[in-house]
Amino acid sequence: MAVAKKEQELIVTVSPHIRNDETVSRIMWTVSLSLLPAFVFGVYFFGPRAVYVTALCIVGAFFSEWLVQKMTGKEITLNDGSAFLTGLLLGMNLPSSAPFYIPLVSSFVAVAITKQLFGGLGYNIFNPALIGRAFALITWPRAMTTWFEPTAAFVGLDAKTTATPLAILKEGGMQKIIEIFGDKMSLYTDLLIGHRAGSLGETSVIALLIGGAFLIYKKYITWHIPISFLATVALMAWIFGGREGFFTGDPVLHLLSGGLILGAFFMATDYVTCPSTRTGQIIFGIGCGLLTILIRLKAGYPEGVMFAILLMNCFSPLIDRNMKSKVFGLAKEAQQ
Amino acid sequence: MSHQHQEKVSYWAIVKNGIIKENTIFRLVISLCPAIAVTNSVKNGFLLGAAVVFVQAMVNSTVALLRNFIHPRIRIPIFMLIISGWVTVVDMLMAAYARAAYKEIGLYIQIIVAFASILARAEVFASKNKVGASFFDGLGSGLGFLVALVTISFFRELLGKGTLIGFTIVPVKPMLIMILPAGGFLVTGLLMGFFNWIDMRFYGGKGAGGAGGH
Amino acid sequence: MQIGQEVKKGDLIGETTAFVSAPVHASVSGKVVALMDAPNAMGKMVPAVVIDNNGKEEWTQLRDNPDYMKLTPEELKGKIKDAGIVGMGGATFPTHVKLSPPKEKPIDVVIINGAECEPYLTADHRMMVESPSDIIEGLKILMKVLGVSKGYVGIENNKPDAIAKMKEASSGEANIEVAELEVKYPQGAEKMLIKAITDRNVPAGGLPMDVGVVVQNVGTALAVFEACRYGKPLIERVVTVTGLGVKTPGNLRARVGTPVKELIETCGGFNNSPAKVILGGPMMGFAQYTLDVPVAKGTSGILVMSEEEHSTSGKFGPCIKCGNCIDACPMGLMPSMLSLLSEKGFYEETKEYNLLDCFECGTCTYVCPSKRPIVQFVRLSKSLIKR
Amino acid sequence: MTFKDILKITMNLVVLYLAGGLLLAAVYAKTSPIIFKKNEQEKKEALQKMMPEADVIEKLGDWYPHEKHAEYFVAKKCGELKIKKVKNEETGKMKEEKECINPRTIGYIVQTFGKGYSSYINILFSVDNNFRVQKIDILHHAETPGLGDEIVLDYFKNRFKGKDIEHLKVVKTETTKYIQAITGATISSRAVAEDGIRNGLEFLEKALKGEVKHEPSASREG
Repeated sequence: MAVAKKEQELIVTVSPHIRNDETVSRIMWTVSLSLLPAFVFGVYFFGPRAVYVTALCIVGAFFSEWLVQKMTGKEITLNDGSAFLTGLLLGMNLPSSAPFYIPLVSSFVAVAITKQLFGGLGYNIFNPALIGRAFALITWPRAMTTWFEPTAAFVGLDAKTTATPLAILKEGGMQKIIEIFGDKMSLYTDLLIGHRAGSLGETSVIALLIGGAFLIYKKYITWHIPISFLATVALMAWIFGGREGFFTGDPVLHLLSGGLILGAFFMATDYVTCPSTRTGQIIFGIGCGLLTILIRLKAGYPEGVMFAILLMNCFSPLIDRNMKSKVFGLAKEAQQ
Repeated sequence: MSHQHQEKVSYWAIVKNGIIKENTIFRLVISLCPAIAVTNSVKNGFLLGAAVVFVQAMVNSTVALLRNFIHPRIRIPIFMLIISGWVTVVDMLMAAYARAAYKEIGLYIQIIVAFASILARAEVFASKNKVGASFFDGLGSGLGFLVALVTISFFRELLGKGTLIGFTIVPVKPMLIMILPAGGFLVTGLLMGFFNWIDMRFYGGKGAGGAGGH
Repeated sequence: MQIGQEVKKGDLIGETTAFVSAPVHASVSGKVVALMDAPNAMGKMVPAVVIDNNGKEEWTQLRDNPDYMKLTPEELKGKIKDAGIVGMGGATFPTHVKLSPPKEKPIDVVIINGAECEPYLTADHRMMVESPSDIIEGLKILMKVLGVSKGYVGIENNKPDAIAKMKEASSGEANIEVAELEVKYPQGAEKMLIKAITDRNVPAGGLPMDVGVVVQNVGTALAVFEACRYGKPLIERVVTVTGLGVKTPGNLRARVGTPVKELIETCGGFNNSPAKVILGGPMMGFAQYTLDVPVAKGTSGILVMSEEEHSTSGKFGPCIKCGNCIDACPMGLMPSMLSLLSEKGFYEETKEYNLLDCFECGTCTYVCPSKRPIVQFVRLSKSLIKR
Repeated sequence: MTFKDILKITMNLVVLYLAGGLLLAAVYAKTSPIIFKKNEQEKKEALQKMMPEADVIEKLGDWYPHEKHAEYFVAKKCGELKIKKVKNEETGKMKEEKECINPRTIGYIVQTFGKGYSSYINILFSVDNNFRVQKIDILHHAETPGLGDEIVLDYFKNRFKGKDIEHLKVVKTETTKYIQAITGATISSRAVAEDGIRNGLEFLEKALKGEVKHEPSASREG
């Protein structure tokens, strides 16, 4: 046994000498996978256009990532899955009626401007997919608020357009919604399954919850942001949501409609743009919830999840800075 | 960078310096508020730029004329007095003789008083140089501001309204965000990046850096 | 010491007058052939005495003392000091120093650390299974020295055999308790162990004695017993030789000073293609460039890792702020921020994130999905900040 | 600081403020009459545009929608319009002056404010004797470009023609009976039609019936 011979080949590095097998690309692809059920439901309700819009987003995201990395002479990192995930999330946040240029331009804004110009993966301040959507919403407000009726998806080009439940709520109040959906029970059922107008991936609450539960089970996200976000929305909707006075709002309606579930489980929990500490995440979630309800009830837009998350993204570094995790041994001293 | 220009420096060089090397918006990065606020159409950008050229040239000349008379302790208040005086003059003249233009940008004329660029030129150049040089420096930096505003508004109007100076180029409204404030930030930032890139690529990045201001 | 001098096992070959240090004894009998500098586990050159083993295994005069429990604490402490006993978990802090707390810090608990300090290592485990009563005796001596009435043995609950043995050995002792601990790295770190067993928080920057606790390794307890009972100095220890790169892994009782090469050969030599040889554990151990490094008093393991087993800290990605390292950090720090600040050169700012509380356990680096060398960044900051 | 410094600073300030004041005074003296005249003229033209057939437009009073100062006017047509030549006493030039004989009211012009999406929209509208809207004009607004700012476009303004108080109601579906909202800008549409014009019309009717107390305008300014 030539032990000595081996010596030259020994690798000398500093500790630790072992790593677990988690990688960034595995995280990205797993999150993408968890969006699959919601996407399938979106395709079921909104038809081939859903696939078309999402595919354009993903292509646009890949192209933008490639372009900027090529131009800046960086390593091309298309296979880490982050561009794919951004494209997919963006697609799921667009209405299925979006004309071809919306997915393309907004995915460029999302990946090239929001992410790559700020330094690439890990350095962006804002959630790229949401900035892409915000850009599209402000730039093409009409196209971005034209919703196809879910049942008309397979009929063809002359799909009927309709309003989202939150838009109806804002315009006509609770009676109007119940008038349209029948009764409260069928309203809730429709919302839960996703049989309503909206962005193509945000409608099916059930499918989104399956994906969210999968992510929590895989420990890729924790309960902190989604639960504090949803709880705040529910509480605030109950207190301030009603037109008859305090404590008359319908929290269930607010929870099930809009992009709330998609936002709370998949957008607000974006690693890069949310706080890293648990306390910070709870504050972040509560902030998102408050802003969402504020926008839904008081501002011009019927839905506020997107702007709420983007606004809270600004505060993430600040929250992290002030909510440093409790250093072992210091905690007790501070309490005394 | 020294502003103690000698006599031999030509007036043209001073003007060019103001337009390119020390461009208010793209190089010195000051007076960004108006660069974003009024640039949603080329017409507005040009009008405000023109007003600034006039105010800057007059302020610089006045400051240079009085530079040996002003006590250094109170120079900033005196500069402000001179600036606000000239701005008021422009405001009243426009209100009386250029009604159409005044209706468009009258609101912004009065805030020229608060432009950092004007006070900055008065302080760094006019208070140390002769009247002639100062006048041309004011002209140059005013023109630089004008050029920047027109450049920004060119892209914003074209992308946001599909028009240029009011004439329709593209028959649809392509990107609404461009004529909103957000578009102002985007275009200004991207242009700034573009000019920085040119500077680094072709001139080795020797241009002036700058600090923000409004 | 002089070249040519004959020594016997246990002879004092290195003496010290400094307070925080311990004497060194010959681990073989034979002739001193060289006084030179040799590499230690960290790769530093340190003074060494080279003894040519004459194979006679002659012991120096040992003072057997069956009535060791009747000695006064001061006498016991003297014996521990003379035996050159140090912390055998890896830190090699002289034991007698640990046993001399300042008056204003009364100690009321002694803990024997049976939680293996790193994955892969099983030396402590074997010792507890093989000589439980000696360890308990060692603990009793430690308790007597410190005048403490409560002793614990902390063992992770994935070692039921060791727990059973230790419980059996301590069954007669009312004031000794075997504590079963959750399995997690770094459970064997002093502060974590104290928290788990006594629920006391050692203040940041403080020592266990600040909360009235002294922690000793299993091996140390054994050595204490042997020193007090038989007068045996610390010249050997149990070393785990393991990893996919070694043929027959196992725990060896090895003399201090044995070259690593010989231990590996004893275990059947290398298996397929060893990539790295590490002294200590995989998380905090030191990769070696030569196999001539000797086993030291603190060498708890020799880890021979194969190509597929180890990781080189080569290419790494940007921090995606997933927070895995924050969850993992036993000290409750924010390793992500420490690494980011260090990466960008903000070394002073890392102090704001409690850089100095990091004991470099490496957990953050282990869990990082971007494979960032977080610990290395921490070490860089530590070396560059003004303290 | 020496006495000399103090003296110099005082001198600086006195001289420069005097000079500046004189310059401004001179420019003001020259421009202010022109500005005043042009403002008046523009206002008159704006009102005239609201009711081109009117010969005389007179101010009836002030009112304060959303705590903002607004005015309302009556538009009259003359039975006969006499044109006299009058000598201007100051300049000595001859000037034409109209005299209105047998005026009859043909409508009203009201300035009003509506709370829009991001601004208070300053609106001018005219109604005929039956309180049906004739014309509307948006004097000032800061609504969202591309959406709310379409309130200034003719297609929207034309939707108001002939509407009375009952039909000044915004609906989102296609309609000619009521006011059809601008797609995607319901709030701005509503601000103009309901908060602005309908409110103004209600006020006008009350004011003409004498139900409105005239508040001293001074306390409401600013």
